[in-house]
Amino acid sequence: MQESKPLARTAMAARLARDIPDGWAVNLGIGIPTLVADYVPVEREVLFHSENGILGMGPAPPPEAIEPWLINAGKQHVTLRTGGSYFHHADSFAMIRGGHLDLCVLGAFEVAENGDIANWATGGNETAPAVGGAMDLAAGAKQLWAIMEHTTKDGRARLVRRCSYPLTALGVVRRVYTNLGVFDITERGFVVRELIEGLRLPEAQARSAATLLAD
Amino acid sequence: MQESKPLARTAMAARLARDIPDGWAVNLGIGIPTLVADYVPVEREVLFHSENGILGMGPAPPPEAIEPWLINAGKQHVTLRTGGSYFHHADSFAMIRGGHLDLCVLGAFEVAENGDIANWATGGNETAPAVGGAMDLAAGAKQLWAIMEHTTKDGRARLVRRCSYPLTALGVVRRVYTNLGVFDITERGFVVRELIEGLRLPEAQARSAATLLAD
Amino acid sequence: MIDKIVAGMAEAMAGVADGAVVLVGGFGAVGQPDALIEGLLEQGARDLTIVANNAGGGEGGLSRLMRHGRVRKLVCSFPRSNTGPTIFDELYRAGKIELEIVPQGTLAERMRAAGAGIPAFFTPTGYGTQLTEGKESREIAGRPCVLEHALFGDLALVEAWAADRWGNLTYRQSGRNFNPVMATAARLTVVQSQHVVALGALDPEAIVTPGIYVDRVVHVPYGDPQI
Amino acid sequence: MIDKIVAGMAEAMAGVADGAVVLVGGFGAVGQPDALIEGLLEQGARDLTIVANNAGGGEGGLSRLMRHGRVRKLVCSFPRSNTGPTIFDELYRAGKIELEIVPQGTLAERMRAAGAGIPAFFTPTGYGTQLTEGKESREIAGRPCVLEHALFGDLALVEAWAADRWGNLTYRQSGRNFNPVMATAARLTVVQSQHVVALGALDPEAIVTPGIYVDRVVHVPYGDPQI
Repeated sequence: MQESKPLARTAMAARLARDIPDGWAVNLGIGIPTLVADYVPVEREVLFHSENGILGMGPAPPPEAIEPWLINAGKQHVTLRTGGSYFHHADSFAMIRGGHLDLCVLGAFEVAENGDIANWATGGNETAPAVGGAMDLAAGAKQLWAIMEHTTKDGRARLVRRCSYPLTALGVVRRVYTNLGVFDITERGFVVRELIEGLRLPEAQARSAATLLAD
Repeated sequence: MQESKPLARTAMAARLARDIPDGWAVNLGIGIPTLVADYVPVEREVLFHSENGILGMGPAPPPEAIEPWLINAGKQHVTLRTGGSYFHHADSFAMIRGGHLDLCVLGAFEVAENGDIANWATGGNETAPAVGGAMDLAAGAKQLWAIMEHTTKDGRARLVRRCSYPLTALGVVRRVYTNLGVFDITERGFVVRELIEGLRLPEAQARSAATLLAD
Repeated sequence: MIDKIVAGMAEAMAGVADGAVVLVGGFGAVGQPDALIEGLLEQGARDLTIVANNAGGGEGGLSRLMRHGRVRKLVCSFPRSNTGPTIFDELYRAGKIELEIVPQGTLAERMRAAGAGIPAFFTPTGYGTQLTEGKESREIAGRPCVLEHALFGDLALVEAWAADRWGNLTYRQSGRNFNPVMATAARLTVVQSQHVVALGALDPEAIVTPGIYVDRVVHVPYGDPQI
Repeated sequence: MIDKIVAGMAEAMAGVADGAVVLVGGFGAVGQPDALIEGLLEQGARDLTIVANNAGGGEGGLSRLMRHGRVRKLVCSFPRSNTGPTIFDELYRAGKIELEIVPQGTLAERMRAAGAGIPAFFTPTGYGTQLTEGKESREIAGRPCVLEHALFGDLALVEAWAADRWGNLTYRQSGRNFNPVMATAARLTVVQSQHVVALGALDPEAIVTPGIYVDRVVHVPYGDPQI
């Protein structure tokens, strides 16, 4: 039997990028989601949105062409595509909260079979909690996809029946991309849309804490 | 005894204009209030606001210099002063509702001694009611001054104990300018600040339906 | 490639259903999407609810739509015209049109709320008046307020000064008025624009309506509003 | 004549009281009113509540204010820095500063509400999470929502790109962020601007903050944010 090889983060991002159609307005959360932009071909016009007031973000500039006044929500230097625009924070979140983004992609600690997502706090007390725009994005976008490793470093499942970490939003995740496959959230729970090459459903199931239904 | 001569509308507007200090942001309602702008000397920088998205309105242009895209809330052609700006209707009313205007001047059918104002409907059914921005302005400006004839054409008092017409807002009027004088609204009711030349308090009182207190 | 510019009015109005709630921009004669209203008339949708600041004047624009019996209800702040009696007046007196009067700022804010994902908000405007009778009220921070709900459109008709193929828009002077707010508040936002410009021709710092709010743009270089 | 340009920092900060709620613009290193924060430090007000998106990083800006023990409480969405441990972290761990976490969009909207005269609004953001525990909630149009209240400042510190003597402002690229919103939400709005220009030099169609929201402007041509 062939050993299956979990996707690297870049490959996960590339896999997700394939599913974003031309013309969508998309917000990418910090972490793995940010990598997605690199895998959307420029001829596909996807409008990337940033919470700090940018629509039509372009890729990171080369070091010699950095614009000091232009950063994304992850505080990285970015560029503006031709046709992009600037606005203030209240207008930016009006865009988010009003359901005008076709898609938001967030990293997560856990996603539950009922669509709940936990991505902002682990409940530990060592550092101050920090939510940023995650709750607004999760509640506001037309659809939310989560992208994350299938399990924690010590093997604990992240696809769960109910989240154990503090929630970000309730019942909002439509699809999860992991290093093992793609999983839709339906009324029946997680449905496997795709597994990486060589991985069989029982193996994916063994690394999950909720039932994975065959497509 | 000398006969007192009630002020003409233009004189009422001029009288009110004297009390607007340099630097105030002011919205003038339609009717007599609109005339006020003509009596504020240009060297006094008063920022006139218009509900349809203008701050820093200037006087009406001569016919040959009309800008077809620039009208005020009364749908009259106006100009923009150097330093003026445009914004949309929600931002315009945010400015009003948020208490950023120093003054709003409204015409009125009735003003009550408790500061209530009735200026939008007479209760008749012949035509459709029309409120425009009056309720927002009355509730939102830092202070509201009313300007109106002291009585109706058939002699009915407009300074009243309680309004009989449908209300625009409750307890908001600070001062009333009429063709007979200037009246502050205080916790004790109407207080006479000024009467036109030759008019004595009992004569003004006779044309009012609420008590006028001496200053 | 994103291209929201449509060739003609039929395409611009495709899919508008009977019973639609239609937000119509403009204030006075300025910023009125009259060509789109004409297109809506041609398209044939009936039983419409129109949300606009005014009730139309003269024979064009909203008046034409009303004259043809397409409007069931009008939601507006000021159904009165400087230019004399209107078709709306006629219909209203005859009991042939419903009217809901909303304070102008509340009207704007209810649509802003719809666009911004705020289902309801409290405002002092209108408290204690006929126009808020029956509405929930409470005192907040010492001021009595009423609860107002988001006002959504199925369709927004918007007049712009310049548009690009992404649907980015600018407006001209007081032509801005309700147009940018309405553009955010409808399921389908259709724009008539005086100018259609190349992508990148609009200053990113001066775009008033980012293209995300716009679905279709028709080039209608009609010139100046009537003086 | 209206002239909001003040000569120096002492004048800019005159009258700020102990216990003030201070809204501080900026996001990341961009649009941070660091010179004004320095002025506030000099001015000496204590027991401050700071409202900002972040908790400051490095040794400058908010960190300096915290280091000097002037901040009693921080209201923010993301008290974490890309650039390593912060002074805030230190104070927080030692129990020497209060923290209120607010979702970033709710933070922006609460200040927008303060500026716009909306005492409270319903939003789906945060419903059912720890951050809205104890808040009033209800279902509106099928979505569960929580009630959020307007967030006012006694003072707003704003960074702008260009300002004129009326206080009209423009911003630069992502330097806009919270600045224009905070400018509307405080009793006293003080601006540091890279450029001070003649009245009329700013395009009326592209002014982001009309001068009505601004009380004082200091010219601080500090150049670009740190890369």
